[in-house]
Amino acid sequence: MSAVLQVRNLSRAFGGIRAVDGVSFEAGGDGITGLIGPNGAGKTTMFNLITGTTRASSGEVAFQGERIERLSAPAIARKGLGRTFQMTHVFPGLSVLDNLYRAALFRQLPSPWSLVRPATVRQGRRQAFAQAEQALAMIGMESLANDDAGALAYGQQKILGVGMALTTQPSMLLMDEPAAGLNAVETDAMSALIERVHHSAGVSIVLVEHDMNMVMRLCSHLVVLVNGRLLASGPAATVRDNPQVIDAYLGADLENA
Amino acid sequence: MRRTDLTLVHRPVGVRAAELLVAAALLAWPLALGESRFALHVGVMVALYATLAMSMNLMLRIGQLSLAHGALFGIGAYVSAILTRDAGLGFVSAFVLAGLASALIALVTAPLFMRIKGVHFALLTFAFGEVVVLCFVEFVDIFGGNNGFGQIPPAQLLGHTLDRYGSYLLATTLALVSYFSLQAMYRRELGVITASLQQDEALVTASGFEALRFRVAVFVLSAAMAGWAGSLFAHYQGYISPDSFGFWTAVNAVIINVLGGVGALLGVVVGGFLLIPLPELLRDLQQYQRFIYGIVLMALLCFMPKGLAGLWSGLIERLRVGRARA
Amino acid sequence: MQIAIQISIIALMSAFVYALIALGFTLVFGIMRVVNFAHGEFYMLGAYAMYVLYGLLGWPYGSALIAGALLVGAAGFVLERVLFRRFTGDEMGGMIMSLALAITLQAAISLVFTVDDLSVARPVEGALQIGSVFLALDQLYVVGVTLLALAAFYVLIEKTRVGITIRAVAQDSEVARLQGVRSWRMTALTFALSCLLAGLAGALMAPVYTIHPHMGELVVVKAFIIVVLGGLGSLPGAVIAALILSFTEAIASTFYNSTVATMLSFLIVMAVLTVRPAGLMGRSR
Amino acid sequence: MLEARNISVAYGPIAALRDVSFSVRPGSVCAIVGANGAGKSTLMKALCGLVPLQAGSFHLDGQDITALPTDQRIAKGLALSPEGRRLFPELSTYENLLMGAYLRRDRQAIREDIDKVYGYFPRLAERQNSQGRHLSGGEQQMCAIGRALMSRPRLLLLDEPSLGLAPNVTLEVARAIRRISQDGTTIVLVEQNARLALKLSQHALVLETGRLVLDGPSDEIMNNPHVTAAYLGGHATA
Repeated sequence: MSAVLQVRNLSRAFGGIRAVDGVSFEAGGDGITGLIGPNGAGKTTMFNLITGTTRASSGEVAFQGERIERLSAPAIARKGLGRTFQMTHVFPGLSVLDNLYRAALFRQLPSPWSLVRPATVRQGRRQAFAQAEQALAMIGMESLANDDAGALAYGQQKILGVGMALTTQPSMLLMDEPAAGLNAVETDAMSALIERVHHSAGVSIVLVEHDMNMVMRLCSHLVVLVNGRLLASGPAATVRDNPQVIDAYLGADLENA
Repeated sequence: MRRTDLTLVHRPVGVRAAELLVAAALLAWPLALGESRFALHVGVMVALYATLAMSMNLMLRIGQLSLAHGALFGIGAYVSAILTRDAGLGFVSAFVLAGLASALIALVTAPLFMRIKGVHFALLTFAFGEVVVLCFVEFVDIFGGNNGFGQIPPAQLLGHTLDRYGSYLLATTLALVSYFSLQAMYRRELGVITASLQQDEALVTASGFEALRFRVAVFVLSAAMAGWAGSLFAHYQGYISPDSFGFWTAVNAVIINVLGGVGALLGVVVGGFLLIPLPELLRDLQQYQRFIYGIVLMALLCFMPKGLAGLWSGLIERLRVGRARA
Repeated sequence: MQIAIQISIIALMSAFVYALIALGFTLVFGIMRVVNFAHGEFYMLGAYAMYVLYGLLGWPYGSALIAGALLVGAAGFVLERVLFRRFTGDEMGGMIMSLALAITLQAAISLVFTVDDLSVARPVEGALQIGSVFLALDQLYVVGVTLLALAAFYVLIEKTRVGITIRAVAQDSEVARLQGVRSWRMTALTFALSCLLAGLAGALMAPVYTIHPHMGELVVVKAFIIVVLGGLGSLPGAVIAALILSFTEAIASTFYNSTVATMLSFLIVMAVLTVRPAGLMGRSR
Repeated sequence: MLEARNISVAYGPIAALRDVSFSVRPGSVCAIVGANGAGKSTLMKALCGLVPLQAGSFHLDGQDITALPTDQRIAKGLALSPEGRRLFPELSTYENLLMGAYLRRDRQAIREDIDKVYGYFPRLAERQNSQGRHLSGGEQQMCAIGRALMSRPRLLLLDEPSLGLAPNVTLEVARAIRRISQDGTTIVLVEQNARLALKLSQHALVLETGRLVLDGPSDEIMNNPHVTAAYLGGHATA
């Protein structure tokens, strides 16, 4: 079986600093993959490279067997590689359902040409609406459908963000710190949603997260980045007990350095 | 069924009827009140500059302040003038081609230009506009240079040469068509997309939307509108020269938007009504006119950053709050 | 040979004057992120200050020059506070405000002095003859004073405490605050300094060319070209670009045609903006 | 020396710090450790007046500084070496240090203090005319600490001084921090490198998602299972 996402020798330098330096890993299939590492390890850069937001200096990214590292961000999104953001990204002032509907609409009518054909527009609206309803059910916010998204609690906004990513019907979702800024109850709700998305909807998931309790609860595989380089990857339990990984997190000892 | 923001496409019948009534009145008033030469002239200018301001509004909606719109207006004017006077084409085909010519220029430059954002885009289009105007100045054989380009045949429709009222009807029709088309587009997906792009481009792109291509399309459409306005300007004036199409023409279009409020198209049209006749009306006070204009504009930027539209919605809001309290 | 030297003097004169104007323009962009389209109007104000103080009131040339520049700087100080500070962080708003200010200042000057060309008597007449080369003394004078002003500006920005602070605020205003800098003070000071330089340039050029309310428009365009070529916010870039532009212009308009020369410089500006928005000598942040 | 009472900070709807209280004894090194997003840098910025407080107050030597703007807090003796170094990229090392003494007027003493900084970090003396952006990561960090020292602070705040540094450079910086402390400056040290921070400090605080979860002597905290848990999860018993 080949993995859904394959990253090979991916590098990116900003100025003289190598933010991501020759990293290779695979993700997808059974189980959620966690991408972890201390601050400045290059995790968000890695996400930006995979989703085409930032262009790689060198290396390859393959998604479902197809090379995507030269594609634009929207083209990659339409291939079925979705993402969520570290900070909330919702449209305040619009209802929860409208937020979902918009996200779905962008996917349905992605280019100027699709916007000038009335039949395409009508069909796009219908499908977008259906997908918005579907995502609404998946994130379990039916009772909040008409509430202003900007007035939701922060945790609910982040869950709505996941719903918006789902309206594009991704086969893989990259989630950037879904629990950042959430309290314990909200983190539990988010974890439950991620499991639901993975197990019931069958969406592959790669997760960047600092809340290690959440990572250990959700992830079957871990990829550890430190200073832009791959430090370890493999089954979660093995990686966690790797002394190098513990050092990377707690810091090397003053006396041993 | 739950409401989504797009169910708002259908506005109350009363509002639409009122709009059509105003549009009809704009077209027909000279029949009832008599054709005042001065009023018709001002009317043509208001209609053309309001169209230019609306084309600028499209750009401002995607967050890109273009200082090239004076030039795009000029390209339409010169293309139309050359095609009718020198190439012997009819007015209608020249008019159509004039808009397409501006659109084509936009299409060629846009893939480069639309990657540039913010102040740098304004500077880039400023330089582009200057180059275009310098072309009008330099290539005397084609454009007539600083002496201008004269003897442009007036517009002809169905074999009739348009008189002053005819020109007024034509210019006003262009402005009305622009207004209603843009209004309809803003109320549909185009409005949703421009608003979303302004708020959160990363999110829109992550949903699979081709933001760059969309911007290119908007620039092209906006350029076509400017070109068409320019064509009518040329045929109405009969004479054009490079200084009508420079930097300040684009700035005026921006200023009309600032006065009206970028967020409301109606505000932009009203802004045109207020600003364009000023120079004509204050002719006796000409030396004070620009000074007052500048002072008013600075005050506006300081105290009314959302323009007339903002003032209007603020007023309604205040009335509503007042009523709720009472 | 003779032509070459005369062209060089004219080119040097305009290069130094352009540099004075462009330095202020780029300094303001660097620290306030405002593209100040009204910058040319401060140049114009400097020329009119000279007309009043030296031409009408008969002040001595030197005092009129200094007083004129200081007056324009003071005007800048006030206008920063009243008009521009509210647009901190809003590049577009600041730019539109500068356009409105440009309109107002031009109109105000037209109201007071009419739109006619005015002239100011030259402080020095005659020419210096070296071999077969004649050099107009007033032009040499401008070259000398601008060179002096540029040197003073260089020392101020590079060597003094205020200069270091101005650069620090432009580079990272938050960290500058962490050192105890009240950054709004530096902003006001910088805007005033920028206006002072433009005013000085205008005052210097008043006797050389005729003065009129729109004289700032052309100059701000030159400053704009220089600043884009040199990199928005870059001081050495501005000086080098000013030299390149003036010499190219002088040569091109002597042997070819000044419209083509200007067109060419705008095309280069466009190329730079699309390929390297940070300018030839600037760096992207 | 420093007392923080019930500090809460929020960015919009996100609570970054919730009801954090602690105090720092004069002459000591106080470490603040915790994973990413725990609120450490927010605490530093709040202390310097760069982000507004939602609730709570800071007292420096018994004096309430909560309402003071940044420059007056600096004048009262605070100095921060910010996360990510943040040197002025186009100023030289020397000028960066000079900026640190912005509020001082005693030229002669400033000159001496620059030499003192070069004493802590001899490498900076060799590079005093290089622009900030041309320095290596370690040199930038040294310069940032030096810049903070130039205001002769009574309380020096160091935000992530080991971030992105090679182990041997980290060690060099760590030794300098120890010397600065021995010379009498009170230090608050924010670190992700918990072992290093706990070694350098006498007292430590552990932050977790904006809350203070541990507060005590560093050697005790070093052996607390909760610390490992905060970083690697799973083993938490608290």
